[in-house]
Amino acid sequence: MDIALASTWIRAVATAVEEHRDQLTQLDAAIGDADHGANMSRGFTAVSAALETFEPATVGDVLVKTGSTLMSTVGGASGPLYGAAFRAAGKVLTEPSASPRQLVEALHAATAAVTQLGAATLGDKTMLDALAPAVTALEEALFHGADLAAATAAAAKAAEDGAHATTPLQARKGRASYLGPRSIGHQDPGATSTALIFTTLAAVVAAR
Amino acid sequence: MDIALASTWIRAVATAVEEHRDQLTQLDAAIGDADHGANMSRGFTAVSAALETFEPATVGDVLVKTGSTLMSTVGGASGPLYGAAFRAAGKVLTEPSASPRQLVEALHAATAAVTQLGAATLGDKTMLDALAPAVTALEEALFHGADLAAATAAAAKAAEDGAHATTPLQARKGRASYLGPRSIGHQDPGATSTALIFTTLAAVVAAR
Amino acid sequence: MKKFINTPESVLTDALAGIAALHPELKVDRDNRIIVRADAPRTGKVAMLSGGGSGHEPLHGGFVGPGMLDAAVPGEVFTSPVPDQILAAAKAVDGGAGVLFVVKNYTGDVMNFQLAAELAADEGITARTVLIDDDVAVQDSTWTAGRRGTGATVFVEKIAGALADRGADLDKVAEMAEKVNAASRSFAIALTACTTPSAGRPGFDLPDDEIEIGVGIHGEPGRSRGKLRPAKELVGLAMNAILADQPLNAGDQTIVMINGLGGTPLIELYVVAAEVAAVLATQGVRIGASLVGNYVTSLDMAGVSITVCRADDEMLDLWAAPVATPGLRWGH
Amino acid sequence: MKKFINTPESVLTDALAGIAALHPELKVDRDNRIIVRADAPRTGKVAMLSGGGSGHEPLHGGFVGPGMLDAAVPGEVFTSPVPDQILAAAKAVDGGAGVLFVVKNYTGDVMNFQLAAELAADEGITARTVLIDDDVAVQDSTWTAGRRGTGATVFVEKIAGALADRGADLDKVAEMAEKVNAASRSFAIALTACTTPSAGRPGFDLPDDEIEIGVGIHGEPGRSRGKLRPAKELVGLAMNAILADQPLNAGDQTIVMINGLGGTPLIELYVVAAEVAAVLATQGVRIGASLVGNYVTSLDMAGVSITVCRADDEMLDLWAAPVATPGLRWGH
Ligand SMILES: Nc1ncnc2c1ncn2[C@@H]1O[C@H](COP(=O)(O)OP(=O)(O)O)[C@@H](O)[C@H]1O
Ligand SMILES: Nc1ncnc2c1ncn2[C@@H]1O[C@H](COP(=O)(O)OP(=O)(O)O)[C@@H](O)[C@H]1O
Ligand SMILES: [Mg+2]
Ligand SMILES: [Mg+2]
Ligand SMILES: [Mg+2]
Ligand SMILES: [Mg+2]
Repeated sequence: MDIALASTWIRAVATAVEEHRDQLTQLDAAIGDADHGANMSRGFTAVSAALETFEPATVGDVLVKTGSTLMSTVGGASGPLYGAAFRAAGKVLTEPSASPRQLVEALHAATAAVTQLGAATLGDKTMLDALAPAVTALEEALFHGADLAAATAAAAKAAEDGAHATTPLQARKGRASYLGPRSIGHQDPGATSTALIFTTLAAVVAAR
Repeated sequence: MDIALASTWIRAVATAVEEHRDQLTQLDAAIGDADHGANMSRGFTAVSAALETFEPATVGDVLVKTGSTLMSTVGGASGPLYGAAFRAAGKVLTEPSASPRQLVEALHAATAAVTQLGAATLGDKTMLDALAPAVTALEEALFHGADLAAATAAAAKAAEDGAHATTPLQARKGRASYLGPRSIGHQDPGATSTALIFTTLAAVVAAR
Repeated sequence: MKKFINTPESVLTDALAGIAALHPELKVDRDNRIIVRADAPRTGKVAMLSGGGSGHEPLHGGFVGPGMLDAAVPGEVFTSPVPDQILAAAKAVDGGAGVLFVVKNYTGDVMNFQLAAELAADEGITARTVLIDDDVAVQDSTWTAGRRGTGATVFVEKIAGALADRGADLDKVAEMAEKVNAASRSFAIALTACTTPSAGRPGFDLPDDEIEIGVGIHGEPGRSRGKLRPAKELVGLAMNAILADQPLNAGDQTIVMINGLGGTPLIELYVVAAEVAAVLATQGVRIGASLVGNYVTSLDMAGVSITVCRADDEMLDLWAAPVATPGLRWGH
Repeated sequence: MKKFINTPESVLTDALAGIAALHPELKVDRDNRIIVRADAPRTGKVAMLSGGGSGHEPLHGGFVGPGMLDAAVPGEVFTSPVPDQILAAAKAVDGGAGVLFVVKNYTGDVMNFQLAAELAADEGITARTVLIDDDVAVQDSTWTAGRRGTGATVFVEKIAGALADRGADLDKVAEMAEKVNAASRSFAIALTACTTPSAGRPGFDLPDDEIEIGVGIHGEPGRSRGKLRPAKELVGLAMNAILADQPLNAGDQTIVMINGLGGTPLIELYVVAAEVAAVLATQGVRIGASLVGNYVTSLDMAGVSITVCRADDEMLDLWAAPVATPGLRWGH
């Protein structure tokens, strides 16, 4: 992954978020407070604007800028979490281009940042339930010799599966946890937006 | 009309008001504040209760008691107006029984009381538009030799016609006047309750 | 209908019980349905008395206390109080200096207070009445019942109340009340109709994209309907009506109220406030004091009324004077 | 969706413009989206800072002023503020004695304030955080995000704010804030869902005869649904939950808040107040102070929350101390 691809990815996420804005809001309305679409949209609109004039020297610069902007504009639970995730990932990628192996490391750092800040564990019905399996899938695919396109496709599939798998879970973190058993039967909005980020990654890598 | 008939009449009005409560409220909702049904119901419920223990010596006592009770319990525009009307009518009837001629006089006094307090003129789309024609019809019928049953029936018909005739009028008094031209096309609630009072009178006289 | 009530018939008495329980500084006479200052009557002080239909809270019961009203007489929801009730309140607060009736110009209120004034006179109580008629949405002509009274009532009760507190006599207090009323204009816009407990359904039907322009505080439909528009345009409409009726000059001081009708979030009232301030700023008009919140409501109606009072220094000074009521409180 | 707004995106900045225009006693920094006392920073005084998603007005911006908050940081509607914003506010009000962050226990608020505290520490500002978690509708366990913060926030901001005003140091102020929070319990019932400007439709669908029991102030559905019942029964339900969690004894003093969620008429709040007072009276519990009105709202939601704080004499004394904010004002 080079700087151009990273920028293309993030901008494509912004577009995807706009397209799925209502879906994210509806999912959040069911078990939260109906703002996840607006939050992600506000954040990535700001990110797009920020990247416009930004001159990154490394792949990491793109991701750190993305994370910092999200952290300063989103608010809510997802703002600090995505902010910390992108910032942590970016800090790992200190070159103008990153190898697939480095990308995996960066995503491990992102996962660690989310876990540290949010204190969620797998199965708590959060974005982690999409993020963690996606990273594992990426790593395994690469380990088995897949190229980046195939590996990111596997990661995207794992993220989507992970997001879908949150439906029967009872939330134990975030706003949805207040619902107790009533949170069961709805897909987690944050896991859904995480899946979106990975499907977008797969798409831009495939299109390259 | 004797004391018994007067009491029967007022109690029958109370019943009729209960039956038409929703209608009166709906009419008032259209051009007022949706409380005429509740107002009339509250007032005549109190009147029924008051008459229960009351020992009238004259026909007028029944009507004065009715008016005073309405005045103390209804509020709004209709409370003082009906209160004053019944009180004024009652003050004319100082005997245990009243002749048709005396009844006409009492109703003239009632009309005068409403006009004096409310300052409405015919065509202002108020209860007066039912009250005044009813009194005129009663008087004319008696003048032409009708008995009380026929005369009160004529009065009831005139009151109902008068109430219906308020529909195309633009209100110039009371709450409906604030609507200006938008008050056109709705029947006046107060005129409707006045018609109810006269149809009830005709019914109890006929049933005697 | 979804409401926190026990029965539609008991709303007023139940609410009075709540006022009695939580406001020991007020005396609530539940039989007569009157709310009076615990220290009433105050000898030698002009007593301020107001009332009207319930459903407009905090008006009027929430404005009873030092510096404002001595008594409030709440009628049933959207229904004027009855003369007996008003008389009982007048008796409870008259301290020998007379009673000022602050009456919103609705036929029912006017008649019931008039009958009460006659009864009071019979009992040797001097009562003067000031009619509040600030609603520019309603045409004032000999062919109508005249303008309705709305937001200006708060200004009148506060300012005349402060003057009464300072020991002015009945004529002076009444004169000030009239002056404040004459200097005030209001305009209201509703997004939804309200539901009275007894009717059980909204007073009128509004399509999803329509609003009532010039709505009354009893939930009466306004003079016209229109499409929903951005706040800036709606405020423009209201301010045009207000300023057309009483033009203001650069340098004029005002007291401004951005009033929620009961179902409008405060954050929206501040959006409206910003637009009102912008209109006044372009005219060079100064906002000397303001209120933003629910003061004269129409049950659960989503809507806002704007009241602008051209205030002289004395009015502003009286406005700033101490007041200690459940609904308005400062300086004590 | 019918709202007095210009665009869904500009609600917060437009409302801040309104606050700026009508409250000269507050400084509004529209770029940073913070509201601070005009006389901030106050040297040597512990600064009180709170914030959270918008849509709960007057919380928090309406509680900025002498005797309560030094700064409020409003996020977007129902969305926590961001760390930069919180940091900017902390810098604006720190008078050298440190800053107390009053944070409602929601994941987003907790994380954003935590990040802000780290940033503040980098700049040499001492910040302590008190988490408010009084909502007994939510189970408090290691398996959940813990209880939500709601009505107790007003009590904490007022009482700790008064203590800060009296010159107490950061630890003392924080300790008092924790004590008030620990002594407070809340429970909310919604009759309708609220509509955020960005979502444009109600957050949940409620049948005409159903209510949400234990609803959250961000319009989150509650823990269960039930049929609408008379006010007395609904209050019984809420008070059972509150008293089961923190039993009160005869003779205990309390501060009680009957809070409207934004779309509930005040007259209904007083009906509820009467029932709350009746429950407490049967237990011999005294109401030392109370608030009835819209203080912690959820936009246009029709609903009510009840907060009961077991208060000692010091807390009652601090409650009664002067306060001068747009939303709470007395004694100055
Ligand atoms: N502690 C946590 N750890 C990981 N993810 C979390 C945590 N809390 C919440 N989330 C995620 O954040 C999402 C909600 O984000 P959003 O709606 O933008 O913020 P808020 O909940 O503050 O309104 C949830 O769907 C969930 O995936
Ligand atoms: N000035 C008036 N003269 C005669 N009748 C009037 C006058 N004003 C109002 N009314 C009558 O009162 C009726 C309304 O009564 P009601 O709804 O009980 O009181 P309110 O208008 O105070 O809510 C109107 O329909 C009208 O017939
Ligand atoms: Mg959310
Ligand atoms: Mg009516
Ligand atoms: Mg009425
Ligand atoms: Mg949120």
